[in-house]
Amino acid sequence: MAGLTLNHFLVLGLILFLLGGYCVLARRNAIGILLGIELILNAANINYVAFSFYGGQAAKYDGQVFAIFVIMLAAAEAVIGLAIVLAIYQNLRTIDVSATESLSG
Amino acid sequence: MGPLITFYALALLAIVSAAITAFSRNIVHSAFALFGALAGVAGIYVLLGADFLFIIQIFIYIGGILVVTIFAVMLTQGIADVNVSNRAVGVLPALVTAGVAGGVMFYAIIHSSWYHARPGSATPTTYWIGDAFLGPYVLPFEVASLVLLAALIGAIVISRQEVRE
Amino acid sequence: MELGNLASLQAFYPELLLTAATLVIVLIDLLTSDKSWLGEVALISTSGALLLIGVGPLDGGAWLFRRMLVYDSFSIFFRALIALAALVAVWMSIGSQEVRRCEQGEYYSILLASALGMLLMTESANLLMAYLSLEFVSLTSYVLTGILRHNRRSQEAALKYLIYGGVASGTMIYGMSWIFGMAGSLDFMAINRALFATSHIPVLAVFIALVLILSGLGYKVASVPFHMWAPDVYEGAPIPITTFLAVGSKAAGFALMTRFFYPAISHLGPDGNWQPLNQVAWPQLLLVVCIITMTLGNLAALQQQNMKRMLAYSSIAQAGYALMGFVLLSNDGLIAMLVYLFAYYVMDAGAFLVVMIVANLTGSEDISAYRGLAWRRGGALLAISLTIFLLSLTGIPATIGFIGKFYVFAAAIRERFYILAVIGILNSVVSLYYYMRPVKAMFLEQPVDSVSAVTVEYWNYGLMGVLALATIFLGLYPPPIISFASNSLRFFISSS
Amino acid sequence: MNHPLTLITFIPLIGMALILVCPPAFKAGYKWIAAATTLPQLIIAGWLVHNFSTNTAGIQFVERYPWIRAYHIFYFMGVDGISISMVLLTAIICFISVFASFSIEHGEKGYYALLMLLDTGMMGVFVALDFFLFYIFWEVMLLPMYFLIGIWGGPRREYAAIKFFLYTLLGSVLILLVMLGLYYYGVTPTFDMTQLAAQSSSYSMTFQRICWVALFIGFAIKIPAFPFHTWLPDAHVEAPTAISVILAGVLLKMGTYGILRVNYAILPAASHELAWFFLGVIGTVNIVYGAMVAMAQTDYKKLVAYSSISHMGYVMLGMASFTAAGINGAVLQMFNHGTITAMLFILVGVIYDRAHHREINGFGGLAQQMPLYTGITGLAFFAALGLPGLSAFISEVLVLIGAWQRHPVMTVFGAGTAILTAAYLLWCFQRIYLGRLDEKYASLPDLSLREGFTLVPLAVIVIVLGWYPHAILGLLQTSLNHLNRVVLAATPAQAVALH
Amino acid sequence: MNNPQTVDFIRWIVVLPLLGAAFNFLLGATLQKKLGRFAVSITGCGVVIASFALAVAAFLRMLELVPSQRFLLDDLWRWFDIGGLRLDIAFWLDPLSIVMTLIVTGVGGLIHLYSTGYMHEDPSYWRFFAWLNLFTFAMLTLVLADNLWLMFVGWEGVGLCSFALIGFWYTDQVNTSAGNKAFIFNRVGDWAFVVALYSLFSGLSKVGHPTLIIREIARYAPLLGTQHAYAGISVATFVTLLLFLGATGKSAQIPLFAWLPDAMAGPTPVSALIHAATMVTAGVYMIARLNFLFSMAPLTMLVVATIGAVTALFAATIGITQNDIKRVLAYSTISQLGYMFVGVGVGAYTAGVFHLMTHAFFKACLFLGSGSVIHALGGEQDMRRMGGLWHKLPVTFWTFLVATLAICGIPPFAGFMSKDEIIWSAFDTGHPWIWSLLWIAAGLTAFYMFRQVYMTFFGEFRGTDEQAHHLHEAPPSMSAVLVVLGLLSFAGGAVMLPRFIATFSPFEVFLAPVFDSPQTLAVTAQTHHQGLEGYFAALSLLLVAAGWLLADLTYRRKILSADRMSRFLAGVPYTLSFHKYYVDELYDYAVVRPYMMATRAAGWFDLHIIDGLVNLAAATTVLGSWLSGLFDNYVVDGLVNLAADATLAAGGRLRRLQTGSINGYLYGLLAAVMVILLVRAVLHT
Repeated sequence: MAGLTLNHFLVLGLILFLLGGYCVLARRNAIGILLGIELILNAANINYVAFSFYGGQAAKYDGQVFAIFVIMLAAAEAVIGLAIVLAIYQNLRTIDVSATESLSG
Repeated sequence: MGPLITFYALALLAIVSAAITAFSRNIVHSAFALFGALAGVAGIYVLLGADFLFIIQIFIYIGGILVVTIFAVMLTQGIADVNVSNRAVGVLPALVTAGVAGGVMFYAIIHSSWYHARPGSATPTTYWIGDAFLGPYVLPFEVASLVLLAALIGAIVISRQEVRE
Repeated sequence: MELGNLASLQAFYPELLLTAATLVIVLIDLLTSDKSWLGEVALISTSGALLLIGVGPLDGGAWLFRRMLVYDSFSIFFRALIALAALVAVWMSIGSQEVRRCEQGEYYSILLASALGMLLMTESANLLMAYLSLEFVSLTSYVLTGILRHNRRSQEAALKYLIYGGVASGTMIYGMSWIFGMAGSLDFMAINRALFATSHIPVLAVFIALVLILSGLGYKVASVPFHMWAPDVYEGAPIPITTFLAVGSKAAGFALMTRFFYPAISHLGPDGNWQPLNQVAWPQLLLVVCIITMTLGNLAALQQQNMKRMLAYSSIAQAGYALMGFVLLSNDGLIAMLVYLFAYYVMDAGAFLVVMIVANLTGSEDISAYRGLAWRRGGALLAISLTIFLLSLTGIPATIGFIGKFYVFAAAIRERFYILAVIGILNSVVSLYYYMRPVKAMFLEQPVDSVSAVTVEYWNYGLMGVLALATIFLGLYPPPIISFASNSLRFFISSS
Repeated sequence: MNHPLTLITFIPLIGMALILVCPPAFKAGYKWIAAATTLPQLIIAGWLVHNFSTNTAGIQFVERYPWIRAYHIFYFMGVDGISISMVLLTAIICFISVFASFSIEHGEKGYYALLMLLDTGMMGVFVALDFFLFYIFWEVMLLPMYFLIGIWGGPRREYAAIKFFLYTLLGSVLILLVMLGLYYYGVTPTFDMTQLAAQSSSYSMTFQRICWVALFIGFAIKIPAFPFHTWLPDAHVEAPTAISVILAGVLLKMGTYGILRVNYAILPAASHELAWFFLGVIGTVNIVYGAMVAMAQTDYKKLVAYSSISHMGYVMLGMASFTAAGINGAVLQMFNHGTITAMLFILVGVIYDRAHHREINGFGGLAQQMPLYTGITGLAFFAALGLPGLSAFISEVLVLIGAWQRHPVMTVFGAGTAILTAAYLLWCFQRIYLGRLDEKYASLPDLSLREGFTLVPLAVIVIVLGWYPHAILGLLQTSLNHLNRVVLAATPAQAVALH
Repeated sequence: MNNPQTVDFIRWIVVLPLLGAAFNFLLGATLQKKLGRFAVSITGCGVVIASFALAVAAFLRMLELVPSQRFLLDDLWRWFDIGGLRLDIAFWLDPLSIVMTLIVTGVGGLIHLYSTGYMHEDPSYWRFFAWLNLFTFAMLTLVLADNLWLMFVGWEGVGLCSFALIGFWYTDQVNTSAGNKAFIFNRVGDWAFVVALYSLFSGLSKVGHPTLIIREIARYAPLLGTQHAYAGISVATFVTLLLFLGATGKSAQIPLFAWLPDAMAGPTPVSALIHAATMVTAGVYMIARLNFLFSMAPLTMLVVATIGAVTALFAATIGITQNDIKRVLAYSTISQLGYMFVGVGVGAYTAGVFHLMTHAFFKACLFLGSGSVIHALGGEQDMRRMGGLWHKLPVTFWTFLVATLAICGIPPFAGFMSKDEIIWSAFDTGHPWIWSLLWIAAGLTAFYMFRQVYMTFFGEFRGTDEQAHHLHEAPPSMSAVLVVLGLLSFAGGAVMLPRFIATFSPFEVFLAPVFDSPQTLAVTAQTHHQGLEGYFAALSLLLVAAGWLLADLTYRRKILSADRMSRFLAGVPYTLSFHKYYVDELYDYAVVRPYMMATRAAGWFDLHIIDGLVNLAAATTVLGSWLSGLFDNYVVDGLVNLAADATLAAGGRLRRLQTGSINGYLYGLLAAVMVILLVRAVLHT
């Protein structure tokens, strides 16, 4: 793995994190925002796995296990999230979040 | 040089796909582009010796989460108006926010010393992970099952009302 | 003492009970058609859990489940608080007309699951466990928020909660990954060892990681700037759930936050003061957060017309007061925080309870619905109770809220945070204005409908009475709660 | 009587409980329960005065039990010469205000219950010697006051009530901060006022100054001292008669009492240094300014309210003099102001009950129709303007004699305001009571027996104290002279810089 | 003097009128209704007469003592004892106070009797007597007080009664305004009086003798003469100047005289008792009482004498043009009081007190006589509508004439004895200019007094027919009093004959123990021109005769025309005099109006600025600077209640942050993180 350092992975993670962050900020579609969240989670996962890989024996599997749990919880969140989105869609006929501003002030 | 080229290829795939996800004005495109991003990340996992995680990423993430998401997209969006389905607002402030935060964090990454920053070896991990789940991580493992159960019930309770209508 | 997986179970009965109750309720729900008594089952389970927490082994603490959890007096305090919050939430649910229209089995099982998640949050000794339990609480909360049928506000609140929570926890785990990268471990004590071992920690990176983690924890305690979900969610959710979130979820957030920022990344000095990581300016950051939180919460609450929303902002402000104890870096401050949180539990639950009773009566949560309540037949007791709770939230003496504020301000003065104390004091003066608005409406205005009598179920009256009396009694004689809080401030931090 | 102070403080609470459980069918009984509650209180107050030893400056009738051990908080009560007079005043005013309340016509249950709670709060403030306990009582008063003004008050009652509440809360939170500061930065952490006083020299001078000013603001709002006085006219104008009576008769005294009890006793060095401005100059401004603004009022009650501000200025000026005459005069003035202003507010209430307005220019010639009422008003007015032979004269004279020795210029202004006071009071008297009787008031009845009953005891006190001030001065002297010596002996140099 | 004899009936001299007042205040109305006015009269007059009897008894008791021991004390109880100020409620009877007591109770008793007739028709008869009794009580307190604070009690007490009695007929706002004016003018003087007492007490404290007991002050007064108060002025001077300012208020001297003419709005017996015979002389009494102190302050003495002389002349010049029968007498009172002040001012204390006494006789007689006229005319007071009354009201006329002769200083009437003594003393002690002022004033006095006599009693009756029809002499209760007072005016001066006539004067001897302190003697001993006294008396008489003649020519024989005279003088002095030199207007424009404006300004200030500022302070602390836009808005709109509004507005702003947009919330989350990081990064580098 010559030339490939931890920082490569961290920067990749950072870029994904930022793209995810941009996505959640700029999107108006609820699902679009959820996609952004997935990007953030993946960015974190890259970090965990990379640290796990570069972290030596002590951290060997902790990072990977964490990443597995992140994926698992992402799945759970996606299920609930999509259920809510569908419910909103049923009520409002749109999932544009600009329509969900009845609670404010 | 091999791993480096592989890395860059995978990184490029992940970043470009992620960028499409983030910037596309079509929610369907965004959703499908996420596929590429997740696949790229899965490749990175291989590169980092996380073979089990690679499988999980493909099976659960791509096979499960993403497919559900695309279903949801299909259910909620008429095909006719997909072109403007993923409206973006406040592009500039969002870019500035991400850019500034990214700059600072990039600086921090470059100038930080991380724990034992030396590469490990890529050995099969499935066994060890299985062992961990039944050993030190048994509680999280069990709790996760409860979380999934609760999520299941929750998803049902929220969507059932709509089905009944 | 580090307990293995099986040995840990002896300290885990409350959680097991709640797990069992969650499953049992789902099962009963499937098997029976009369679901009106599921609430009572949940009530018995939470009472049981509270009892089990009370009688749990108290032998100085232990690591549970291979250091995933920690069992110490600090966690007992919060577990008790959360069990109490769950108890109140269940009790209120039974008396709530909103909840009666929901799916009973799912509702109560998820409520109990959420309580379980909160218990785990208070005990987490590992980043993974912290994330998992926090997410557990979040996921169940999303569902509970969105559980009201055909209620657009409920659904909207759930969506906002979900998206906000997702981003916040995503940001948090990204930050956690950095901590992991620096410490090489997910275990709090190992993190502590690793960070204090070297003299050259990457200060900026640690700070960034802490800020990112704070976004997840701050979102749970609803502190500025991570508070914005709270008003909408509190307003949209059914009132028992609002109460549960405002009291339980917030307490769990404080527990986890304390456990992370104190034993995990700070050193306890011999004098009871904590030494934060060198040069990492999280105390200063949290100081600013604390000040802004209480100020913004109070100012934003000034003009609210919806009681729930007003109480939502008020609970943001209350979190700010509790944070005052948090930022002082002393055990005194933390004790003050515990006292404050307990006080907050009693008075806020009481306030929400009255809001629910009034909503049951009038179908409205607006302050205008409270007009002349005191002058309606049977309404005086309701009005007096709400007044007691609101005054307590303001911090007027002879209520438990005053004891809370007294402790927090005392700790701040003792640690020479004068400006903080003055700002806190001024905030409590400002808060009087909006807390008195419903009081004004109830007492100083005449009822629109003066004919019909106010009828309240004994079920709700009972709880209201208990909470109101507790507010006054503990305000006049606080030693029980004080000794409980001061005995609770013992973190189990031995590494062996 | 083993626990006279506990008894005198909490008897009203028993009354409150009785009123609350009394079924609505016995509506007429509420006021009699209230009266039956305040009477024993008055008797106990008399008993206390009778058994009070005037030979010692120490505290008497002490009751002290641990309360919150974690903060060394005690349930600590006791009276000395300063508080005994205030206890007596409170008992008298509360008793009378119950009878002044008989015209309340709706929500009697709540009214009398809150009145009783207020009574407990006020009495508690004067007997508490643990700072924490003092603070609790101090704040406990706010709420009943808020409701009593807010529910039973005039047209702008809501505004007045919340203004009162916000102002006084602002003041009291400052007191809370100082209280905590004193607790932590003394040699021994304590809330015991006597102990705090004993260890006053252990506070650094800067700390003392900051605390002193913060406390002063807290108490000044209650007095109310210029420029924190603007809540008072509003509160008075909107409050029902009995509440105005209590407000002016007792509540305002708490500000000056607090300054004596806390600022002077616990922070003597800072008092020595700062009083000339904060009490002397501001007190003089209060006197002159209050009188001038009173002249400009057209609302009878507002005029009395501003005159009250003016008269409280004498208390402040007397306290600033640090002479035996000044400081004794100040506390005597507190007592006298309490009785005289109470009379004035009852008198305003009498006419308001009949004519339903208070516009000074809207009256005239009432003396013809209501001679008895006019006579007592005249007595009260002349008492208020410091006519010799009536009580306020003695106290004002003592204050000014004392003040002259230290602040002659202020004294000249303070004494000169007697002219302005005479001007506005006489002008007011002339416009309301003298002149031709307006036809629409030709059928107003004179004082009723009940009204007479509220006024005559006060009138008697006013006259008796004019000729025998020793009745009160005798109680005060020893304690106040001791306090005065303590303050005079305290110089900034004595404060050890511990911090 | 050190061991005064304690006599415990003196208190009753004082207390009896108080009891009478209390009785009539509490029961008078009922009594009058049930039993008639008689019951009220009995108590009202009885107590004063009893008081007088006791005073006589005390006087006799005193005479039994050797002159240097003629001091009686009645100590009731300790009033207060604070900070070295140890005062008792105690009464102190010495030759000076017994003289005054006899005047107060004697003349007062007569006026009480007179009032039973004069006020007989008044429905508030009981109230009149109650106040009159209370006045007597207050006056006696003033006179008999053994310390200055107790004296001040009486000092203000008489002011109160004066206020109440001037406004006795309160349905007319003119009367009540006059009462207010009297009280407030008196208050100005009282203010000076109390400041003087503070200063005196403070000065005595500094020399180690904190006291305000008069006999003790007498002992320590010499210590004050050298003690400096301010700007080189000694404490004694400072104190006495202030005391004298107090006296000008009470005794209607320049600059505080303007209330007395208006005070004539009260019933005539009141004018006689309070505004002529007793209360207004309190200032003179006070100075005589504190002669040892005033004698320490030559500057004050000079001021007293000068003010007295100027006032005497000034008031006389106003008196010549007034048409109201009582106003003429009021100005005459002011003028005569000026004489008394000259007396005490030049150190002729005995003369001053003597004139006080004779003035009490003849001025009471004049007032009561005018009251009788007014009574007869059904309330008419304008002399232009009188005339020719002498044969209708013979008793009134003759007594009035006697009193007029007395006031003009025609020998052998009482006024001559006392007035001449003062005029002579002024010259004798080296104040020729004061003598000249008094001399002119004496001429003017004769003119306006005879003008009054002629306008009232001579010529044709100028009133309405109805008045003419009802003209009648006063009832016996009134005319008897007039006769007694007329006799006193005639013979009262016999107790102290001028030195060029008699070498022994019992009055002077009797009072001598009071005025025998060394410092007083030092002032009074300046007699240089013994032999000239008789000539000066003749000189005075000459001018008096001229005044009389002029009045006679103008108003009886109508040879001279008043109008023409005034035109001859270009009208200016006449106009000034007629309008009382515009003093009231001056006070109105210079003091009253500016003050009223100031109070209104203060009221506005309080309502708008203070309330606003306090709120503003709150606002600024809460809001910080970022609300500047809003802030400006409110500054423009006014400062009232800014705090609440602005705080609420801040809340409104903050609420608007909560847009309801989830993207906005996420911005809140992530942008906040970004800002924190940025700030931290900037700080880091």
